[in-house]
Amino acid sequence: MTLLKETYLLLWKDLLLELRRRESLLTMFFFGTLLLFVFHFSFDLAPDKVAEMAPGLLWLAFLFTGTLGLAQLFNAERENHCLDALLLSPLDRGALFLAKTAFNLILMLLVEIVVIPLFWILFNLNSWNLLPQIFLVSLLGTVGFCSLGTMMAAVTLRARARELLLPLVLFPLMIPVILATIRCMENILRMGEFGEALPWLRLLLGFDVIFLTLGVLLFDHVIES
Amino acid sequence: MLGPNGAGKTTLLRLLAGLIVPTLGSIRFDGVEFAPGNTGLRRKIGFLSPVDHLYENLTVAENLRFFAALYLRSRDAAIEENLAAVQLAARQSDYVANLSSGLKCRLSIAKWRLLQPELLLLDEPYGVLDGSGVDLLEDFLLAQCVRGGIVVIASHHVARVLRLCNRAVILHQGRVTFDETKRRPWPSFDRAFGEFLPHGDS
Amino acid sequence: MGAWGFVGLAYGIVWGIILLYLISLKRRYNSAQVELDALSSVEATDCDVKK
Amino acid sequence: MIEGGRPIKKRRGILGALALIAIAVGLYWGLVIAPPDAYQGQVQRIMYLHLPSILTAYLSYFLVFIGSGMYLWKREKRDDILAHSAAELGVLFTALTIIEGSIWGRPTWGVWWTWDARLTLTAILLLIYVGYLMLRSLIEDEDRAAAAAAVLGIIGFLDIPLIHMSVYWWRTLHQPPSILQPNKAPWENVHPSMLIALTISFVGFLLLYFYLLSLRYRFGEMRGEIKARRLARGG
Repeated sequence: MTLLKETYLLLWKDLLLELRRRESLLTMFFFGTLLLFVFHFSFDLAPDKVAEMAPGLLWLAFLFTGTLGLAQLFNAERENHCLDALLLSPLDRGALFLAKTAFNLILMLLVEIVVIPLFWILFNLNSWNLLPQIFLVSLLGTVGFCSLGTMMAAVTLRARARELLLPLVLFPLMIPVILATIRCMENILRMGEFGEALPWLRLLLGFDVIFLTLGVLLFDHVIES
Repeated sequence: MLGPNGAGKTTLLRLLAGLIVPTLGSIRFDGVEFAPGNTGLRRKIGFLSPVDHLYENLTVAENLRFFAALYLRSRDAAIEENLAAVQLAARQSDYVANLSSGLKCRLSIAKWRLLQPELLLLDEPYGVLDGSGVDLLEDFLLAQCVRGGIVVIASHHVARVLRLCNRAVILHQGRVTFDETKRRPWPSFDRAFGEFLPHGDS
Repeated sequence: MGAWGFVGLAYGIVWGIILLYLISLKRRYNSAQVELDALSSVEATDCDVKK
Repeated sequence: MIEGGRPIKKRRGILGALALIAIAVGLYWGLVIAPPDAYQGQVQRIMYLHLPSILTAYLSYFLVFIGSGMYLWKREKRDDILAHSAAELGVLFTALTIIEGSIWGRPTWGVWWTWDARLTLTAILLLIYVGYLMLRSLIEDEDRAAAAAAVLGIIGFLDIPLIHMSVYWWRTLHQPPSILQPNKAPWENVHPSMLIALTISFVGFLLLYFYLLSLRYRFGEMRGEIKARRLARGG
């Protein structure tokens, strides 16, 4: 499948650039941790309330960290009009979409792998055995965020005040993911398994599938110069 | 392609390269219409512009390898050979950011020499090249034509370009005002182009 | 405020806003119309000049 | 390019007149003839505004979706103008829906705003399409703004069912629908003249909507024409 080969090629290029410039990963990681501290000070979290508030706080942190990543997603293409270079090439635009989505996904997952356990420590939660399910839900939510986020980053690419416009356009569309991930995490924390939140999980899966395919189909129209 | 600044040369080149969608009319290449979808056509088109379309933070070799994989889908592209041809073999692992604009232009030449497009569009290529760079570019363009490819150059270096090409098109305020194949002598061209020459040039 | 007060409030605000929008749209419409007529009349004089 | 100026203007005049008549009759019927609701009393009359405006809002978002899809497919300016006009009207009617909802909520629930599923959903729709209009205004290049807006128009519309589901699940899980909240469709056990009032005012809203749409569409066309001519002259 040339689509996947091209996606892999573009992803290799983006990851290599990220290793060289170290621009996005570290800023996103420290911003995520910073948000945890800010939340800790802004909410007087009584121990029992924390388990209930945890999903909301975590997802708020990932939402804003992810938006930072999205705002810089096409920076590499900004120098020397490299976006034109990609548009000139026989590249399938869907591959560009998948590569950029995967790139932001990898950055966010790296942040989440560190921030979630850190959250458990900082807010001294004891349900360590539940982490695998929490990571699964967080993964699904992040896939949804990155696919729709990459679309919106491309849609607002040539707009003025694009850093402000991106969250404004993206967040209302993200509400199904926000609600679904928080509901699933709450159920896991409270009852140790999905139970009641299964319909939410299906909604999350549906969202991911819909907007990944929609992205591949529509990206050609979004990104043309 | 000749014409004063703002005549629309670069816009026309970007249209031919398929970077912009025409609001009226259509662009055909070998009879095939340029639709945003068909990427097959783009393999045949090259665009060398003063904005070098290179990744600053990738090395010289990595840039070529990346574009070779993108265009030719082949792993074993003749990168060393092309770099040697533009005397950049020594700078293989330098970052493009550290290259001078002249060297970047040479790297672009190496890139298109490697990708061998059928149609090569050049936007003011002479701007930053030194003496040997210009010879190198012109040898490459001649080789491209010998190979059966087409070359379109938009430039102000009238003398050089006239010697090289066999057809001249003059653009003025977005309109093609002159389009003839070259012949000796060429009174109609001198008349048409006379008004754009800076005073003192013959 | 009695039930009728709320009904009156709702109807008043809604139809008020719709009216305001209609007026603003009409004004934008007319100014565009004037500008368009001006442009086309200028173009008409251009053609005469060229002829 | 602007074909048949005279007849379209005349037809729009008729449309406007018809809309005025239907609205007047609807108002009279809704406020005078129809009896007050057994449960909610007079306040229920706001429903004759609320339902038509939310339906016209949904109609607008559907038109934005169609206009956007057609624009991406055919790249014709008129589809883009249709999408833009429908979005502007969609935002207007959604804002009205929210205002009606909160005024209706005040006597019924005692608060101007509750996180009731329907109100929340309407507010989210308003945010999405205000974002759509902001996006359009912040991109200078005409064609790029149209393409970007078209994609947002499609994605926004396809997201509505997902948002609808998640907001309703979120709402029912949290606070079971209160007795007073009329989640059952108002026309189930309703006095026939109420039904008539509702349909008349709905027809009035629809006629008004298409009148405004054709006016805004024409304005969009003229603006495009002016820009094209100015470009041609200045070019």
